[in-house]
Amino acid sequence: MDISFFRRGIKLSRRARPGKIEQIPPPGRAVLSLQQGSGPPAEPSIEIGETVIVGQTLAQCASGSGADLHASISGEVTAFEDLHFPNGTTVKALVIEGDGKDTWAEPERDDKPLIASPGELLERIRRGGVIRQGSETKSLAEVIGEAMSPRGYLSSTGSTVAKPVRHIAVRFADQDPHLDALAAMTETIGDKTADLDLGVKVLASITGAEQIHFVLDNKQETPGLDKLADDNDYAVLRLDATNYPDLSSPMVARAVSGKEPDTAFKRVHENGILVLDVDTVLETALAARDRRPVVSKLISVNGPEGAGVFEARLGTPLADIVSAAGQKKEIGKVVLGGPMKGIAHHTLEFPLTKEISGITLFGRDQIDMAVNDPCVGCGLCSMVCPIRLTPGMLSRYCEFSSWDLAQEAHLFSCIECGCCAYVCPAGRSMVQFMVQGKSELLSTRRSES
Amino acid sequence: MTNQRLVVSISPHIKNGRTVRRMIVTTIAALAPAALWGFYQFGLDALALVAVGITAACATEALITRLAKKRSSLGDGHAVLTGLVLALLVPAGVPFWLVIVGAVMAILVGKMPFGPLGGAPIYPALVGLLIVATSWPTEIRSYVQPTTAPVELKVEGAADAETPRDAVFIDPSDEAEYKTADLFLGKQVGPIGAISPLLLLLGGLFLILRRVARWQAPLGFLLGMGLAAGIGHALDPSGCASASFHLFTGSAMFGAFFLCTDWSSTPVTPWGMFLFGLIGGGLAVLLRIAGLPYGAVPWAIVIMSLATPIFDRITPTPFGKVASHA
Amino acid sequence: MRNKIWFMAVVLGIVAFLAGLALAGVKGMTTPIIEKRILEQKIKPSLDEFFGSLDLENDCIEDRQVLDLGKDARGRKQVTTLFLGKKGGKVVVAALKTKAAGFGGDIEVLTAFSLDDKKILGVKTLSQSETMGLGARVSNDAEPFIQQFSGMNYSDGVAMRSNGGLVDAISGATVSSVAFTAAVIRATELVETNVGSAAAN
Amino acid sequence: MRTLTQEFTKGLWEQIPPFRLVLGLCPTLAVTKSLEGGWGMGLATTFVLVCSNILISALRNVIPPKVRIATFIVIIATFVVITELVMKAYTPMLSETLGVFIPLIVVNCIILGRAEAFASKNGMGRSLLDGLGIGLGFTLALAVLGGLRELLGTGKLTMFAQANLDLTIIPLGEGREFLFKFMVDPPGAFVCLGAMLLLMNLISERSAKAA
Repeated sequence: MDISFFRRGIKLSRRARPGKIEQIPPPGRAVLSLQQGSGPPAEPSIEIGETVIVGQTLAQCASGSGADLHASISGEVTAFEDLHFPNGTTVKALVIEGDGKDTWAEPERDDKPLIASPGELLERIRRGGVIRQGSETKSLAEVIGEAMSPRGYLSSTGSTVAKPVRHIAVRFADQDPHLDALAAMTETIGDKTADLDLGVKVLASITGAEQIHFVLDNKQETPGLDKLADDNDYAVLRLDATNYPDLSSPMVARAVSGKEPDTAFKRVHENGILVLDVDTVLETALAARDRRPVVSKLISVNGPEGAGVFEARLGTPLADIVSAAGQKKEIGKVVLGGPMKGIAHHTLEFPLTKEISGITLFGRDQIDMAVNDPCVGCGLCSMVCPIRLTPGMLSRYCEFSSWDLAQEAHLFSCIECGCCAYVCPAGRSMVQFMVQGKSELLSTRRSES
Repeated sequence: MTNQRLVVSISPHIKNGRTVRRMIVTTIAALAPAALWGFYQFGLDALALVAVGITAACATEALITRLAKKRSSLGDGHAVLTGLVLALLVPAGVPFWLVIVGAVMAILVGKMPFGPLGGAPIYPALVGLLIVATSWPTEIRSYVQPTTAPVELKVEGAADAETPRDAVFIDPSDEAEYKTADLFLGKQVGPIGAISPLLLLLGGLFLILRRVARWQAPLGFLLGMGLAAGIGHALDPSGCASASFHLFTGSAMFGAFFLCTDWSSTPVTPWGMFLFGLIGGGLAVLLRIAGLPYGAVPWAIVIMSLATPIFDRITPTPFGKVASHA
Repeated sequence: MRNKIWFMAVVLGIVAFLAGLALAGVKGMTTPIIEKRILEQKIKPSLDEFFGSLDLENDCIEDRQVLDLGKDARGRKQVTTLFLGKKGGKVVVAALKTKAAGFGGDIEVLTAFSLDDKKILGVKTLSQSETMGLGARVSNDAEPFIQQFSGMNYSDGVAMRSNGGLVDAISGATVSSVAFTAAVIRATELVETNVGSAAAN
Repeated sequence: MRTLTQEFTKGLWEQIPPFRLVLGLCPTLAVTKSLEGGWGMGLATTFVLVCSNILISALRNVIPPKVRIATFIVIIATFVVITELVMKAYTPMLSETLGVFIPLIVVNCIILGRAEAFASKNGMGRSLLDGLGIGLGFTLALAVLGGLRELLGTGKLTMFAQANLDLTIIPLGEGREFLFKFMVDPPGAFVCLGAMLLLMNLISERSAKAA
């Protein structure tokens, strides 16, 4: 049964683990968006016509708050292109025509990165282009900065007190059990445990975190990780990933600290808990030690005909990845991310960016359209809402523009996990109402202040 | 694979396949055993009454949607459920026209003015039932002796058969005549679908297991009735029958599992539902002790339904908020 | 001038005075008509029914007495009207109006007594607001519950069967039946205590 | 400025009190159990309305503005008590049917509303027509509502009980009092009122479309 008596959230079926990561060869042409994750786009530091090699910096973040962008294939920068994101924004992208040689830049290896100062390490992460994955994709350096001293944010209570980061939780499975990039990485982590350890230590050194937690799916068998945790006194926490959204940041934060963080404005990390995905930690290690930037990405593909976990260079067209997964039939819907929280896109002619952790494909016959009938008041949404809201009422407040009531009913605490819409018998697009309500409220607030 | 038309919509992109129609069909299925028992006990008359009730409800809804030039809402099955619940809550001896008027009123007054589904402040079937019950108080009490009733207490001047509750109200010493097991198994006089606490309990548990209904309201209701009756019985055994007697007679079980768990007319938050049930159950016993001649449970639930917006304000503290802040 | 206090007081005073005059006039004209109407339309038909066959010497509507019942819980004065019928110069029958709280409000009952043989001649509901089809059956004269009072000996006291008396309740309408009986009991008590002195007058 | 005819007719449809002004709902819901109750209440209100309108209009230049409400209430109350006494004396059955709602005419918003909004600003002739129009509109609405409820509820129409002018439209079986008691119960009043509002809105919507 997908709804439990005693537990909020929903139960999703687990996919069979593919267990193996397939490599996708570097594409002939890579399109690299200047914006990776939320935040301002980076400023290009090269000219059209220049020849680049893998790992060479293409664009730098202007304000020092974002993450740099690096070439993912070697070749010639031929053009700036407009890239249409699924959220409606248009961002400039660099196009590299590959030379087929895949020449890599020589890494500047630093064997003892932990000696470096926290500021230096943070700068290496930023220059390495590390993006925090998960619900809010954003430059890791920026996330850490925010967690350590929240600035510029208007909190719901108006307080802007700095809180030290006390816990770092490393997630070894995707939030959405239909995605399995992280799980596949965890299964094949064997030789990378040293990297993982280093990444964790680098992060702890930057933030001064006291406790590291490994958050694993309870079905994962991870002798290497267990040993690592034992040796270093890291806490291991096993959760059932099929209990969606138990692996989302606020739920993980509660599981590791025993305290519930305020989810309003996605400020989970302000409560002194940093929840990161394992790939982010590995990238951190590489950026800190080898100064090797992020140029490729693990991606989980899930479609009616083919599924698998692939490692592909940034900028690879999604269509290539999808056909590598064996998908041939006509597709009705493309979702960037998992089925619960991913964003539908109107085309597969879109390059792989750092924020895409999976692709979910639906055949024409598999599409669930929202019917948006009136709420029948069954209350199932209140039963599953992990944030203990009353989504049925909230969606009606938003539908009929009762913004004050919506805010009183803690609209901003909603994490948009989609559990309410998943169970809604009237087929209401609950998440849409919430997102719309939030943006409406924020824009009024902005125009008022 | 290029140039296809792809669908764009907001997350989540999967659903659990739950539809209003399926949930209503589940509810009807959960009512089926109790209804079948009623047909067995009261014969073809009962079956005919149920058929008439369902037909009248569906016809009224179809007519209204057509007149209002709206999309027909018959498909979700709610009209069927309304007619069924209404017919199951009347005794088998009522005239056909009474059930027809009740079903028409349920849809016309109780349901359609508030939108096809989801807006009704009071359970539509109860609106219909109470309209006919107040309009024809004598006819609504046309109880029929069931096939297997072991106790037949006849009170002079009463209708054809006397419900255990009426008999005990008139003479508290009659309570000893009714064996709790008989009452529980459904060997008693009463409304067509509400005489078998056992089958209603099973149906209700089925609903709860299928997550169509939640457990808070039924538990609260049964607890409320049990507590109120228990206290009343302890204080004055001749004025108030025992808790088990109250729970197993009349439409107590029916109310707990099928009326307290309605969607729009009951609260949605856990404590709201529990308190709704608890107070409703206590109120039902009070109404019975006060001698309301018919429909103590329906009335109690209707009264509580009017307070649903208040109960809906008892929301749990959201994740990460301090309790006092809410 | 219109905003001066004294002017306001004067205008209001004049208006109130004229209104008072008008009301006093109308009240004086209508009061006797109203009283007569009530007696004739509500009490007389019942009294005729009870006493019609007795050939009373007097008109009991004319020979009515007002009984002071003392004050109720809220300190309001309570009165009722006693109707006496004479034969041979002697008071032989009496009737009076009493009330008791029923299920939906007060039930008002007119009870007629035959004083010689200490029997109830009949009872009649003057007003009630009980549940229709159940408690409201007390207003039906043909109801066995109402009929059973006629001819009942009241000197030993009237009581419900559950209290060891002879009165059977209407099934399903115990509250109304008890209230109705309570009103009759009250009437018997009043007759017992008051008619002796009334007859002497 | 309305013509004198319009001053009278506006109360019959355009500003018919319970439906358009949505005023005086308390008696509308309470006394419309029967046709007789409806028109009786309506006429009693009309009488008070017309009398108070005329008197207030006549005194409008004398009454100090600061105590006008108090004066209005005294005048209205006087007429109400006169109405009550006269009805008790000459139409006792009707008076019993209407019960406490006759004294409650004092607080009927229609009357105070017309006094404040119309009679205190207009001449006696216009005030009379206004009071008459609004009053008759109120009577009409109450009578229709009462007739409908009584017909559905009991199958009868009591024109004037005192004169035995009852009509039995739908004969009932032996020993039965009610056809559909819900309609004469208070909730039935809400349902009927709602239905009539719906009807009024449909009609005016259609006529607005046609225009």
